[in-house]
Amino acid sequence: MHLPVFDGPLELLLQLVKVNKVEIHQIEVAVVCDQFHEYLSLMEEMNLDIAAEYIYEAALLIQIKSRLLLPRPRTEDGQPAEDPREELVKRLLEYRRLKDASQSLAEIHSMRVGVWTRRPQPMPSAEEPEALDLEEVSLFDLLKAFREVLVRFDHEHPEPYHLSRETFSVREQFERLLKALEGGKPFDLLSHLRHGRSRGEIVAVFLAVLEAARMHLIRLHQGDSGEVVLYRTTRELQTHELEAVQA
Amino acid sequence: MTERADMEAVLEAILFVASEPLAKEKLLQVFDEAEAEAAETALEAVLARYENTPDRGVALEKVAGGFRLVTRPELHGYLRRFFEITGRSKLSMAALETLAIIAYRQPITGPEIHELRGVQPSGVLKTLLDKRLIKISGRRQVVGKPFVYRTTRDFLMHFGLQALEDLPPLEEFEETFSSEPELQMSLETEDL
Amino acid sequence: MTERADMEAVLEAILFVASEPLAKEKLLQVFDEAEAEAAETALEAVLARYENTPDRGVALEKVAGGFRLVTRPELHGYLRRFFEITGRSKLSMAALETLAIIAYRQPITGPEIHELRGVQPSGVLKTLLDKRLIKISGRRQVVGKPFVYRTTRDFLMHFGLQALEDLPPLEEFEETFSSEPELQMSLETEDL
Repeated sequence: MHLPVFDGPLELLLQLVKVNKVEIHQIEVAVVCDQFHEYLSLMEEMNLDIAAEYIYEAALLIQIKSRLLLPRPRTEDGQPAEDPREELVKRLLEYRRLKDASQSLAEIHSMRVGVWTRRPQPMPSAEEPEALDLEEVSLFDLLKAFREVLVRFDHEHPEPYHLSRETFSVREQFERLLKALEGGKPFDLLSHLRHGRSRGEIVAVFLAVLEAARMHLIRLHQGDSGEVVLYRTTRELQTHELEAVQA
Repeated sequence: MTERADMEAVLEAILFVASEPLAKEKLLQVFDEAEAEAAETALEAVLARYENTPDRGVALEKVAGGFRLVTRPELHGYLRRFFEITGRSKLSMAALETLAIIAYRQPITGPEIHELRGVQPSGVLKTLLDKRLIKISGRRQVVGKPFVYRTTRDFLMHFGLQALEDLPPLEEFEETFSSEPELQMSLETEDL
Repeated sequence: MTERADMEAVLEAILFVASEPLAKEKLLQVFDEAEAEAAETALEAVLARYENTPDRGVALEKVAGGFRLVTRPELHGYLRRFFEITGRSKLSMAALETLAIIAYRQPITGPEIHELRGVQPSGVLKTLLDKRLIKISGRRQVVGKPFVYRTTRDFLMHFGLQALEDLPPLEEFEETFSSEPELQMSLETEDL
């Protein structure tokens, strides 16, 4: 099966309006909404990642659809209430205008790409190569230049490599872990690991968790969204047990 | 004092060496104030020399507020072949749309572009910044202080525009929004 | 098959774009073998066009076994002057880097900049001072009492910043622009 690729939810919506042969301001939200969802489920079936933007837009469509089903009271001054579609229509119209404009830019681009200037050559008063027009230098260039300096500096001044830095004691992590769980506070393991400063530290935390679980000092619980939460059990830690943990 | 023929030669040489557009005033600065009139006539003569004729490969174009010498676009294929250039800069549709949004709605922030296109623009913005078609021109003083983008002089040069006003006009906005009651009745039509 | 006028245009365009001398054989290769004779005549015509006449600033020079377009040597003085007058608004990469260091690490001394860039900065500092992008804001009370540099109000204005705090930290830059590479989506317009 061949699924057309769209560059974002608005492009998909625009295409749906076109397929349904209606004007944008007469968009039939119920129809478009269903087709939009159908497209997303096709994407799902084909195991394609659905960007958050599509999901957001889909939710918006449902919202508009349901608002359209409700009777709309008149406003205080007797005017009909705003059409729930108005915002969407405005966005689509604006998007289509700019999309049309980008088509004309594309045409100009394809023609102008054929225009060549002279290749740079030493000028009579060559200052320095690769100078930028001061008027045109922006924050982006400034930042790029700064990053360039730092990268080059690091490259030319490599830090001496310390193996000793990488050592993390499992016992230390073990003690920290139990301390963090004091008073029955739950502890989100994955987010803690994510904040580890180095591979060595993460490994040490992980070993400490295994050790504590083995000693029945903690319980591990996996939540619905995959998070791993640790709880302290009521069992007391014996001094000789702590001694046994690898330092 | 510069001879008239020499003036023409000087102007042509400057245009040949500079690869960027030079404003008329800037070009004429090379001569003394007193010669301004003669210089202007000389410039006209050079312009006439580069009038577009089929046997000329080089043209003098008016772009981004100045003049510059460029090759004629029709010769692109030959030049590509000769200089063995493959794949000259292509802009994706996403990049062109984002560029159009910035060109027509500048100054504009990243979140505003996101809103208009419905897509996170950061990757495309980086591409356009790297190609120097847009620039960051500061921050907007609102929550999050987002960067503000504008098109550059290179943008004008690339698209052969004298100024932003020369952008092709946008289609008229259909302000009228029809919300007749009978239309709402027909909304619940059958599915696909 | 290339028309004769087009041939001349192609040759002129190639000579214009290339900055190094091109051998005749290489130049003529851009056309088909069968057109060799016509191509040669076309080249003669282009050569004649660039015959040395006083009103022309560009000449076709035969050097190192090839042809190239150059400005006439007599015009050297004018060109020099022109680019001296107008070249001021350029910022070299060295200057930009130094400016970035000062912006992010101010107040900073010359020796400290030297340390970071690995290059003596005095020339570049003078350029930046001349352009009023940086200023001297005293001396550091260490050996040699070096000058301390800071950015100016003009600097803020140029980059569209309200205050130095608005300078984007490097992390923000990485976050904003290095998220994902631009998605090269193929735009297919077939119906659903």
